[in-house]
Amino acid sequence: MSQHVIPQKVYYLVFVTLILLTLVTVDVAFYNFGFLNIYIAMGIATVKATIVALYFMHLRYNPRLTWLFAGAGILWLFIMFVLTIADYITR
Amino acid sequence: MSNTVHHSVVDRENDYIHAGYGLKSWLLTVDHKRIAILYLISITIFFFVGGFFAFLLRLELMTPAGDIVSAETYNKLFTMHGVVMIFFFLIPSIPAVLGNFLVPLMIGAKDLAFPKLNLMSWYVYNIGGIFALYALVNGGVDTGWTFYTPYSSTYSLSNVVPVVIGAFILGFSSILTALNFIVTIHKMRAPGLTWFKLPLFIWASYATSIITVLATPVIAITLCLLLFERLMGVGIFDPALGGDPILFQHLFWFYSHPAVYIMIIPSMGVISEVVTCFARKRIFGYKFMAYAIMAIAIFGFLVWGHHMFISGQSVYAGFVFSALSFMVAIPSAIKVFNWTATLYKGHIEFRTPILYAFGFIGLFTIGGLTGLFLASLATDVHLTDTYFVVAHFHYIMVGGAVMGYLGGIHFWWPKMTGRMYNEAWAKFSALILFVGFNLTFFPQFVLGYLGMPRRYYIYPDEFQVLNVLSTAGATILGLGYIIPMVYLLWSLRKEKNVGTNPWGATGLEWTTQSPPITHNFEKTPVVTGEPYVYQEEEKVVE
Amino acid sequence: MSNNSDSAVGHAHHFTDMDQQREASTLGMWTFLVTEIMFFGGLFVAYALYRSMYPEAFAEASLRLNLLLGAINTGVLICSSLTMVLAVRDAQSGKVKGLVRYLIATIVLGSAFLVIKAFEYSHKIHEHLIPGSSFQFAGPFGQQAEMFFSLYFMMTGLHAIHMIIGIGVLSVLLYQAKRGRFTAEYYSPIDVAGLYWHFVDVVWIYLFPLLYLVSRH
Amino acid sequence: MSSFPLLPDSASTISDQIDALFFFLVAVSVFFSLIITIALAFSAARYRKGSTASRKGALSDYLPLELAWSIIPLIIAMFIFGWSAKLYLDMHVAPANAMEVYVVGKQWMWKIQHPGGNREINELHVPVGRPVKLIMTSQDVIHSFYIPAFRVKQDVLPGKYTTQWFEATKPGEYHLFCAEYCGTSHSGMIGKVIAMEPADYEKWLSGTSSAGIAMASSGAEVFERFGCKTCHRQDTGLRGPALDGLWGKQVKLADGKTIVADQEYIRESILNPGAKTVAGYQQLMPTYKNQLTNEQVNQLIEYVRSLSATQENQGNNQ
Ligand code: HEA
Ligand code: HEA
Ligand code: HEC
Ligand code: CUA
Ligand SMILES: [Cu+2]
Repeated sequence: MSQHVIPQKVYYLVFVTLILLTLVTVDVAFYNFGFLNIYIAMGIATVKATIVALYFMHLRYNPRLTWLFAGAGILWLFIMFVLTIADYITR
Repeated sequence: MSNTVHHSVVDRENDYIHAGYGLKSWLLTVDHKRIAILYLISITIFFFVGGFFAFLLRLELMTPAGDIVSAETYNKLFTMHGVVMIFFFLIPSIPAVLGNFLVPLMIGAKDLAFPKLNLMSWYVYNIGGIFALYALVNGGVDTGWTFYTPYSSTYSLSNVVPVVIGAFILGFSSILTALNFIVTIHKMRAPGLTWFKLPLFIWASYATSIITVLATPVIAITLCLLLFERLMGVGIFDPALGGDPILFQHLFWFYSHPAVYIMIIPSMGVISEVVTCFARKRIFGYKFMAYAIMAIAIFGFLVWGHHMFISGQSVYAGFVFSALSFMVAIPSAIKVFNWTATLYKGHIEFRTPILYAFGFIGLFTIGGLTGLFLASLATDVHLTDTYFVVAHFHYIMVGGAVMGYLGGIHFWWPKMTGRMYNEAWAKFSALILFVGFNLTFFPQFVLGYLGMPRRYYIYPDEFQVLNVLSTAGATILGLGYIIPMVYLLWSLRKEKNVGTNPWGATGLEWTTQSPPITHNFEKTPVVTGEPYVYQEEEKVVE
Repeated sequence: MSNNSDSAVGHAHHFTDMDQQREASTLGMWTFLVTEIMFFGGLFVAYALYRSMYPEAFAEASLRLNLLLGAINTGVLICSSLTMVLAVRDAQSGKVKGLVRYLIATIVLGSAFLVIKAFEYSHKIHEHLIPGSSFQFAGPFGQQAEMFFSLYFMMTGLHAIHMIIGIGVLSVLLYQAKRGRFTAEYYSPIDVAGLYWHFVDVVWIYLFPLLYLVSRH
Repeated sequence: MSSFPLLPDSASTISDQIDALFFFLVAVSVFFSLIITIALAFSAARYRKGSTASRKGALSDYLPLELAWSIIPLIIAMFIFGWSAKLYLDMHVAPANAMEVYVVGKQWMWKIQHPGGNREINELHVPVGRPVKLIMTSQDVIHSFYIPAFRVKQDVLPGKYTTQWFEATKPGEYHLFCAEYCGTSHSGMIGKVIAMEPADYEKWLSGTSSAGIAMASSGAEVFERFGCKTCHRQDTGLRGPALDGLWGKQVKLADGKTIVADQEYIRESILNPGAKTVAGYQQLMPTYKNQLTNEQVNQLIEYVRSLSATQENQGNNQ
């Protein structure tokens, strides 16, 4: 694992992006895109979560094993989600 | 650390058992081997508590009418039996006892990665246990171990809350152990010990830990929601309040089906070690065995809906879950065949552990094959919620997992204690267990096919003969569990009478003294060879 | 790379060196975060299901949440993530003073989040929006709206508990940092606590649009 | 201990088919168990330690063998899956001409009502040779309606309808069990299914004391008594949609979706009118959740359905 000290600038940049995306997500919520609303909101949230993970949580500088673990968590959440909801929409 | 006593003049021995004296040295220990012993004690107590309930159940079922206990008591008996056996005995059994003891030894490490966390997990386990026991003395709980809503959330008048809190707390104990194993296996293997040189028991512990980490949090949150609903009177699962009871079943089985593999995979690991040791032959298809374990662990997550074929789940979801259930049977098939092939052309030595292994293979096969009856949609409609299911899971959990656990205890007992038990008694009790087991549970397959529903306190007369057989078997079975208690404890009174490697087995745990020293190895071992290199003839290292 | 295994603190007896110890604790924390994903995951599944079953009620009920406070809290939390990551950075470079300063900032911001949350909760109590027998919701969707609020309180409540635990952990670390426990060689506890803190932030990143922004149009 | 059967009665059109699959599975299981047992016994006897049998050519790896015993079981398993899925689907789709019977489960009894109005408790009379579809719901917790001799079972849920169907082939009395644990007297929630020759069944229908008022007419009464007519009948001014011709039609909802007006929909409309609003209407209708029993809801449903039976081509309901 690399104990890479990341320049402060990166962190401030990430911070500003996160704040901006928060404003965007609030603003966008006032327009109606029909069924797309939820996808847009979740899309923005996912972008935010990803950059938090990559930079604040240093995932980007971590070994592949850490990626595997983080990925497994998300994949399993997805499995639970999809198979459960699939039951309801095919009733 | 404080094991500097070994060169003192007093006649003290330099092993983990003698590394410190007094209760405090045990209750505050961070040595994985001592924690394993602590777990062994807790788990054994719960096993006998659960077994006692089973015995009362069987007694009641001897006659069609309700004569020994009341209906409420009966319902509490099978609930507490299931809860205790599953959550407090079988899930922690092999991981927390044998796994704790062996994982660091087998990979040549001094301890688990987080020793304090390990001790904490034992305390957490016991706190969970106290809640369950509190519920017990306070009148018990009657929801069935599955806690189906809305019965558990709204209608049941029994102690749902403490039991659910107990199970919730217990979950953290499993998670802590699993997390510890994962990190330890990843980060603390001895130099040269690559993944495909690991003993299969380590693969099994790893796979089990992965399942635990991914599944247990889901039951935790599900139980939280259940508590929330029950305490606040809001609707999450109760349709009268706008909720959906099937969601509970989805979340519950998302955990509880993988949990059945938490129970069986460690046993499979034990059996792999035992079979190759007493066949004096390398395990057949090592890599397939390792992959099969991982495949069971992963695909085991995709089949939970097979518990819900008649629940009102969609037909299409039923198809998917059924097909996947059949697929998950394939890696299990590989394991059974490979054990069998390992024995072929071996030099089989009939010591006690392999008798348990034979029992395991046979009974697990029957249990697994009857799982196919249940995975098959149309037959499950008839068989679900009957004694066929009860027989299926006891074949796997008692005939399989518990046999594997006992086999493992017998295999590593000399390592853990430095003593050999009386093998004549041990073989006798293995036989008793096998006979008693089949007499108890085989009739239940027939009962289930005839249509006797499970969780029935009274039943129609025509089912009596088979029930009497089952009860008779349970008595024999109970006896079979008491004998090992006696001769194992008895063995402790003897002199230390085994060397480093009494079975002539491979594996790092057999290269250090019995019982091991606190730091496991005088010097960190370096691994160069493959696992399970058994020579044509046995080489007993003394 | 530090491999000075005889540093002031030193690795625990069962590890071979500092690197192994640090890698173990990072991997341990990520594994723990996986369990957290699944833990919150159960709630998210319930939320998704009920929202798709009762879309109108959820839209209606969501309007009763205070968007301004929610948005401010999101900002507060993001700020606290920034100060946290800066604390880790100073720990990495052995700047104890900066570490202490940023830890304090993180704790203050985390507490501010909780205070604002407490305001929101007390408003809900006034408006009888606490699920249970006293729940009142005018309009046709009473029961389903109650479901929304059940999930709202479960999700934000659980999140708040995580925040409280996080603040507790950071306070202990602050105390230790002040006493000079951490060096450029040994700072895994800070690193690992940072991971946890950011994860809690990520959960909120999802909770905010799901709960506050269901239908503002 | 009068009798000691080893095979259950088989008394429905599906039961023999299930048994065929069951015995196929038994054969597969016996086959594999025997292979394993024989192989184990053979090795145990021949290759025990110290025996002189030759171990030449002992293998610890052989890919073709591994593949063989992965793929052959997989093929067998998929075959079983296909077979059982086909049967399961058949068990799910009731024939169109099925006679419908309403079942309400509650702790701890079964309440049954035939369309003709006959009610029974813990007994279900059915004619042989005619498909019967059960429309089931529960008043409290989950139950499960299980007739072993017919090999059918289905959970009965509160707040929702589930269905199952069967066609009895042999007159006789069969067990009826509640198979989902439902509390103290779960094992007492049992009864009888009495399959009768059609003629006997007709006789039974007219002979029982509860016979007479058809469900639809009871429903009409409920409709009157609970004031549904104030909004749903022409002569009082239609504040809600007219219900004539509603049954089985596609209903357009306010959110743009459409839904078929079946038991489930009508039940929801009555008990939870807020859930789905008909396009073009205000959400005016009060909930009847705590006022109507499950039986009354069932009667209302039969009533609404009867409105369509008489006015088959009334056009759609807006
Ligand atoms: C350790 C525990 C354990 C294990 C390992 C299993 C393993 C399996 N289980 Fe079991 N099961 C339980 C414990 C377990 N189960 C419990 C506790 C319940 C009831 C819970 C409750 O309701 O209270 C249950 C219930 C249960 C059900 C639901 C029944 C119902 O309620 O309606 C189903 C349905 O599919 C099922 C299927 C299976 C299958 C397909 C496997 C497979 O993994 C088995 C695979 C093994 C083999 C198949 C044998 C070896 C293979 C061969 C010898 C080769 C031949 C193979 C082929 C031809 C494919 N189980
Ligand atoms: C690991 C899991 C495990 C284990 C080991 C067992 C072990 C046993 N089980 Fe268990 N069982 C379950 C898990 C397990 N069970 C589960 C999950 C359920 C479902 C619960 C539910 O429906 O919610 C269940 C349900 C269940 C039922 C069905 C109840 C019902 O549906 O109404 C029955 C009935 O025969 C039964 C019997 C037995 C027997 C005879 C044993 C025997 O193997 C036990 C033998 C052990 C002993 C007998 C103890 C040793 C002896 C003593 C302590 C001395 C006793 C003292 C005197 C005799 C005075 N079990
Ligand atoms: C106060 C007026 C009112 C009363 C009283 C009332 N309803 Fe309604 N009902 C409505 C309105 C308005 C709608 C359309 C809006 C909706 O779907 O909620 C409706 C819709 C329905 C529907 C769905 C019709 C469709 O076309 O899809 C059914 C079925 C129904 N009601 C049955 C009943 C029954 C049965 C009762 C009595 C137990 C009853 N209603 C009492 C006003 C009323
Ligand atoms: Cu009703 Cu069991
Ligand atoms: Cu399962």
